[in-house]
Amino acid sequence: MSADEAPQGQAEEQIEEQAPAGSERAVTDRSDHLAGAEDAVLRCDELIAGYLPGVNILNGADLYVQQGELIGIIGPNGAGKSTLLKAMFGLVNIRSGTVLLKGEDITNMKAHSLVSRGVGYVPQTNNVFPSLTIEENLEMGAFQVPGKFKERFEFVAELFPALKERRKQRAGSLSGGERQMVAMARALMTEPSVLLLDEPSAGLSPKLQDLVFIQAQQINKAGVTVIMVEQNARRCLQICHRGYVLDQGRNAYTGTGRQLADDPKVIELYLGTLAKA
Amino acid sequence: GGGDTATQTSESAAPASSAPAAKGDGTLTLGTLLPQTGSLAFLGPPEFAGVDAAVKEINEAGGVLGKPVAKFDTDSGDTTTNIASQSVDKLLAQKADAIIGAASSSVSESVIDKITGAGVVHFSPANTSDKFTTIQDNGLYFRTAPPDKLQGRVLGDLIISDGNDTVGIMAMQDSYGTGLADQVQKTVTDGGGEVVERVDYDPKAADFSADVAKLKAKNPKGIVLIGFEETAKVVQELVKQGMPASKHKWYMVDGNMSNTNYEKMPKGTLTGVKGTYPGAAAPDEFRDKLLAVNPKLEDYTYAPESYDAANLIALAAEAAKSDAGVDIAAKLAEVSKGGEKCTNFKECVDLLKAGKDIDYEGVSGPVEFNDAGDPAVATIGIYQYGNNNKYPVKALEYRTGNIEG
Amino acid sequence: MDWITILSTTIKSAVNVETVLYGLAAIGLNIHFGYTGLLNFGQAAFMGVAGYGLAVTVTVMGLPFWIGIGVGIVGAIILAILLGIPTLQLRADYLAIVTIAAAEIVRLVFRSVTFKDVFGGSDGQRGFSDGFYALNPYPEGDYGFNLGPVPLFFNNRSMWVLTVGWLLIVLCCFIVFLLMKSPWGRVLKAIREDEDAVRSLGKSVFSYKMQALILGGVIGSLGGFIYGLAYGSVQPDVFGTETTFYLYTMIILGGAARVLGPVVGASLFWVLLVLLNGVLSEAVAAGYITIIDTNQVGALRYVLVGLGLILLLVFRPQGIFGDKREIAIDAR
Amino acid sequence: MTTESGQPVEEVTTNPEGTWEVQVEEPGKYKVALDPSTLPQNAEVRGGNNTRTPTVYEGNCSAVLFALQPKGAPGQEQQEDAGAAGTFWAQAAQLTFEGLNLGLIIALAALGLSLIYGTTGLTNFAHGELVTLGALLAYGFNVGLGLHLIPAALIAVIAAAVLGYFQDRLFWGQLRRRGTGIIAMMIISIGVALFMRYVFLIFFGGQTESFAQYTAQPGIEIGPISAAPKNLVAMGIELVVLIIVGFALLRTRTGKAARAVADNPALAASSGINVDRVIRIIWTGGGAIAALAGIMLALSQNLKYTMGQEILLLIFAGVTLGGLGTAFGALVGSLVVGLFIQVSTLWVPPELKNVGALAVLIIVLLVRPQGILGRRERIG
Amino acid sequence: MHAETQTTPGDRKAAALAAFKDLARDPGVPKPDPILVVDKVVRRFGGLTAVDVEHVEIQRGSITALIGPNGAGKTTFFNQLTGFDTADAGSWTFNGRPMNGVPAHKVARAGMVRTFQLTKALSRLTVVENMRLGAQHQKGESFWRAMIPAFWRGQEEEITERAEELLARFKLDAKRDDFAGSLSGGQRKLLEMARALMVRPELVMLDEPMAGVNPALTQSLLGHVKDLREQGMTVLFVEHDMDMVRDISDWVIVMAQGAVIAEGPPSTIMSDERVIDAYLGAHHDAPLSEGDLETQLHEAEAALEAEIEEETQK
Ligand SMILES: Nc1ncnc2c1ncn2[C@@H]1O[C@H](COP(=O)(O)OP(=O)(O)OP(=O)(O)O)[C@@H](O)[C@H]1O
Ligand SMILES: Nc1ncnc2c1ncn2[C@@H]1O[C@H](COP(=O)(O)OP(=O)(O)OP(=O)(O)O)[C@@H](O)[C@H]1O
Ligand SMILES: [Mg+2]
Ligand SMILES: [Mg+2]
Repeated sequence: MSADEAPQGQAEEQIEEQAPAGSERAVTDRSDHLAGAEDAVLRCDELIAGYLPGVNILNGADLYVQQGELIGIIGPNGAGKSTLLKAMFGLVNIRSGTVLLKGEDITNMKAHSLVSRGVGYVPQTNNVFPSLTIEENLEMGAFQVPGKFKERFEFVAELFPALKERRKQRAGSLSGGERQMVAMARALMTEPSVLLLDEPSAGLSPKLQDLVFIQAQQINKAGVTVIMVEQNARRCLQICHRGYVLDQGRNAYTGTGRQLADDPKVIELYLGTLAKA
Repeated sequence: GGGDTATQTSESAAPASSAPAAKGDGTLTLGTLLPQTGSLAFLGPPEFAGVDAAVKEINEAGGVLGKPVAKFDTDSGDTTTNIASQSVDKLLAQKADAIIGAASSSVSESVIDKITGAGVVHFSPANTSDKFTTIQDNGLYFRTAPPDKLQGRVLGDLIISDGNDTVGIMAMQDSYGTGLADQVQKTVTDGGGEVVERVDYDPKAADFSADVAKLKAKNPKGIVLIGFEETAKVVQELVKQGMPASKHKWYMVDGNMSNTNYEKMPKGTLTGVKGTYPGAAAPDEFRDKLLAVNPKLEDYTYAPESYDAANLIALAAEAAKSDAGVDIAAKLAEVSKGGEKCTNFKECVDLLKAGKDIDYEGVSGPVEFNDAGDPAVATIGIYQYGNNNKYPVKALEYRTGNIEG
Repeated sequence: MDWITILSTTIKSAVNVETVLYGLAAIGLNIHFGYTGLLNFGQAAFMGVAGYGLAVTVTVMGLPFWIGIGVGIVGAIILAILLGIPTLQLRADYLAIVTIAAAEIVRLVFRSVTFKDVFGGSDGQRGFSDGFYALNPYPEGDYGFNLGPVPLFFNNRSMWVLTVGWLLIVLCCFIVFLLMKSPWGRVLKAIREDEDAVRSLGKSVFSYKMQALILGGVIGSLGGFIYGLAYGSVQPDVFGTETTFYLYTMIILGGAARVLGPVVGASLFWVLLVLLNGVLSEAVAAGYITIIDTNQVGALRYVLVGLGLILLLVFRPQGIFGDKREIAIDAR
Repeated sequence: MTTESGQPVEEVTTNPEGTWEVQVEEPGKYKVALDPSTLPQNAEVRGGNNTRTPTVYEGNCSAVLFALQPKGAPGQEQQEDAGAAGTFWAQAAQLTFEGLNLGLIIALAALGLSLIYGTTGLTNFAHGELVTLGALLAYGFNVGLGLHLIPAALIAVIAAAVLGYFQDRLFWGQLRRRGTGIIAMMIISIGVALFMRYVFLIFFGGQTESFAQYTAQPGIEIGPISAAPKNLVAMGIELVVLIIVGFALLRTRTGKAARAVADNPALAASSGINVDRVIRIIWTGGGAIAALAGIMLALSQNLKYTMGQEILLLIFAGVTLGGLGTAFGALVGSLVVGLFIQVSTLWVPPELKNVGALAVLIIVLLVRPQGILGRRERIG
Repeated sequence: MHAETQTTPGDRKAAALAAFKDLARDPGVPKPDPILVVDKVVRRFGGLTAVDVEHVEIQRGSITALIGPNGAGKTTFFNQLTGFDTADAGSWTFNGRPMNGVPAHKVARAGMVRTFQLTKALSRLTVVENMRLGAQHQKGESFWRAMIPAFWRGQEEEITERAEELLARFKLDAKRDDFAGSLSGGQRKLLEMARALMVRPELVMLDEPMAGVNPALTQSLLGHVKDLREQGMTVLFVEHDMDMVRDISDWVIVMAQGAVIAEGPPSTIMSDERVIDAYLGAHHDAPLSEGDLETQLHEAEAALEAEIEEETQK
């Protein structure tokens, strides 16, 4: 079954029916996923992970990222993108498979020790401390390097001036977008060498979305390895070096950002045509 | 009590006849339903020790009806849990003929129907609530703790004789405390004193400063402390708020007359404090007996009453020549009064075997049951604390009287 | 060791009045807590109001038994309304404290000397159960059977209480079953999850919470009646916070938001308690355990009950009937 | 003197000490009348009533008393009024003091509870037992080992801190790791409370005890208030600890981390906070503070194995009233609770004093559902 | 456009467009047939005025977008209108009925339903139960009738059918019997919206319904939203996705710092300088080529720096 076979004019329904059947379309040869994975900064091999006993959300996801690369992960809702990030970051129990950071096995290692190894993470939801003020939220971001707080605070305050004005406001009373800013800023407080971003642009105004993508690129240019999950998929694929399409807990497609963005199947199933219209 | 009205007595006969445990099986089985846990847990050790001491003596003297007395201990808890009921179930299943307990009047109330309904003697060493005088109990409820009347009267009188024209009462808020306080208050008022303040306090309260402050505001000459061991806290508070025993006359009652409770207080804190304590004589010798059973014992409250309860039940069984609850109940009044006086099981049982009518004189007092199963006569000793925060073995004076007057 | 007695009392305790009365109160509390998410720590007050309503009506006012039952139920409803109006808009944990406070107030008033004439002070009231036992269809005698050597008998009074009690439990469970399968129950469960979402869908959260509070309170009040009738008396301290704690324990043991959870939990709780008590006291009496004496048996039993409770919940946090998935969802 | 029905029995005159005695034949009610004209000049019977009706019981004696006072002191009534007002305010002052005293103890205990609740979300029903534990440990070192109370208390607090640490390390931490839910943990804490309380009963017994020092310390008068020096010292210590911990939570890195963990443990971990370590620090501190509260309570009152359980409700009330999870909320709420308990006895019978405090709790939450210092959550 | 190739634009769309055709572009312009009329609504938090809306009308049967920078007060405005928060001042009518001070559930019953930006899934209810809850006038929701299933069975089946249709549409049918708490972030958004539609409201207010939803799915859902209009529903939604706004909205209202600053049809609004300045930024619809990207990046950086400078100078 492919999208082409479906009769014209029924495209909308097709999309619904085409619940991607994982392995069918996925590149069956796993070596593809991990081609060029030598010396990767971060590398996942066949991760199997889940929340509830007996239910696997990740069914053998592979991923690698080279030093200084910007990786995008896209996929339908519920594909397991957030779960993949959480699993790498030690927040979801990995049932099998390994995660390597600079050659070191960090499978199921606790999040805070990853932070001290230079990994940063922005969660998709619940990404601020509601009862702490904005300033304190950011302070927590710099928890392991308290000395740097002042300097970094100035930096993020420039990026998001709204935050500086409101530094004493409790994050719990912030608007959705403001929270997202805090979350992003919190991750920028340390200078991680690997940054995991889970939908950093969601809920932000177009202007700030731009800013986030630009920032991601800039940070990346400065040598930070970035893994970014995005539903703003086109923008994501534009800026990333390589992209992964995740579906049902497995990699469905991989390729450079441009390849993916132009692949008709990817467009059909994941990107939609709206933004092009 | 046994003094139920006529209509009640007719009812009472029925369940007794059909109750399972009522059939004598040859062995007198005692059950104890005393506090191992809960707010009265501190009363447990002396009460258990009292029963144990009695059972030991009884069995040393050859047991009852030729067989050693069997005894099962259970926990009465307090009313916050329903432990007592489960304990009674267990005792009934073990065919107890008489159950000694509970310490708390409230707990007794919650199980009296169950116990007496099964034709088993319900014998409390510590219930003082006057409710039990009129409760419907098929004639099976007895107690050795005298209702508050006599002690309250003696104490009230003592207070008046000491010339306290203004009196403050601090009473623990339960049936023991309020009952006794009522009686003291009445006696004092009748005698010309004025009860200027009466505070009923919650024994579980976090602290008693407000309660004492209330007394302080009235500055009474005499202060009556009615309660249990929480009195130590009240004493602290009195001292703190400037009403020490050296300035005011303090009075205590059996519930809080203790030689251990105030030990750690500075010397002289209790000097001159008077208190009343039911029971005639020589607690010392008796205390040695108890210590032989439980060397860790520190407090003796209600130990004599428990001891007497066990002895009386055994004697009544012996007198009835049956170990069935109903039969024991029928004889309990008889062995407690009218006849040749005797003071321990061995002595009494020998008299019984010789065919004599006996009158058991207990450690807690003369113990003569009236129709309601309450003690009709009691002896109250008046004691006075010395400089070492203890009171001597010998009372200042003993007053014996009929409870009803 | 008297194993026969231990077994007999243990088995009986699975169905005895304590199980019945705690079971009923727990069914009610399960509606509050399990289904609606109301952390009501004042369930004991509902039992108390019912028990005292009955007692005071019959003994103090001299009215007939059935009126007493009516007064008790109306009392529970009024309590629910009084408690609900100020508290139902509070966040769950605040609600917990307020209900504890309210229940304590009720208990303290019952036990106060000031109102002794009405409520009977710390000893409570008695002598109101005759009307109930007058209806007893069981003739005098014992009912039950021998399970091998283990006698399992109840006397006719107990039988009557147990019959009524278990019928009530069946009835209440059935009602809960019907309700919780219905859209009404769905609204309750939704309220438990997120009130604002429910509001945004056009349901009056307050009204549903109040209905739940009243229903649970009335079922709880049945437990209070059974207490009063089985023991022939009511005492204020029975209806303290401790009782509510035990009710929670039972609900969690059985599995929250399960129809039969509270009943099984209550049964299990008492079986555990009685069994431990029997074994311990027999072992001490028989001299198998010598490190503790009689005075400490009661305490040791609670130590073990506490331990048992901990272990049960550590190894089966969802309770007997609970759904493990549900527990896993709610990781704060 | 007459019988109840009025038959005269005997007429006597008192001896110089003012006492007299009459033998009566039968038990019953008697009427004793004092002839005021026989009194010394300038004296009158207090209350003006000069008859008494004692009941004499068989074999007993019965005493009567006529209290005398100087005759017709002018303006006596007014004086009494003024005196009453004076004592009212004196009593109010004393009660306010007592309220602060009790409130601070509750606050200290509440702080421990609030810390643990705040960081782990655990409604710890065993907190009362942690309070008791502190007092019992101090008692053990004080009476058992014969140390003076002050070093004993210090050691006890340290020991409680260590126990708090291990409690989390070996128990609660493990439960968290297994993903045990908050409600299950709450019930487990009831189990822990039962367990601990009755272990105390086994080892300590059911009686009330007091420390070897400072028991029944006489009060000193400070204006209208009489207070024992130990109370004043204790209050000082309590206040200092409360303020230090409160500011530590607000200002220090660990304090902020604790609040961060409270808000969102996963995110805290993602920020590089060692969540387990922070929680362990909180348990250690919470245990120590609870123990200190227990010692203070025992110092002010006495020790009993249920002392913590008995004060638990007030602790909860304090924490809630102030606003859950805030340290200064615990302080403010507890002070309000303490004050209301004590001061309300000016109007309600002392047996119902908790009713007043609890009623205030309900009323305050009616007006401010988020507690005094709590904040409303944003919707949407 | 997939959705449009499939269905011919309905009468409603035409009607809406016609209604808007001759309107002025001023903030607060009166509409021919307003379903919601808002007057002088103010909400302050401490010193911050989150909402200060002078006058706004929402045209019946239209799809209106509410856009504005983060923290403009859009969600707060929703909160006021739907009774989840109490406005400091102001009044508004829905269908001519005054609605200020009306509790949230009555607002919903009146036919004005909102979704939450931070989703509120009913975690321990299954997805389908979440959906069923949305239905109104359920007989089984009254206590007495609930006990007799016969009263509500039939209705329940009908509701379930409707729920399943919606679920399929929102790609949640596979999750039908899973607990809502186990949904992913995007799935929650979808459920939130689907559940609101179960209410069958007259006016549905969606707070960023598509944030975090996969673009392909978004696209198919837009068709559904248009369907809603065809069914006579009025839609008011907050969204930061300009493609979506452009695609489906008939009218756009712009909020900034609590106030409505502009109104107009999407095309006009998106070329409005002020809106671009305050909200859209320079590149919201920039072309997407590799080379452009570089320049875009540099431009943006420069703009950013300039802005920052401006800020610091202030
Ligand atoms: N409870 C509150 N206390 C204090 N400030 C608040 C509160 N709620 C909202 N605010 C502030 O009011 C402003 C408006 O918030 P609102 O949530 O309405 O913004 P929004 O337009 O929905 O933004 P977004 O697009 O980011 O969701 C924000 O600056 C927010 O910080
Ligand atoms: N806490 C949880 N418990 C149980 N299941 C979960 C939990 N979180 C997510 N899931 C399930 O795991 C699957 C993947 O979720 P995940 O959050 O990784 O999706 P996602 O790809 O990030 O989707 P989205 O784009 O919507 O955020 C979903 O089907 C969801 O139902
Ligand atoms: Mg996600
Ligand atoms: Mg918003």
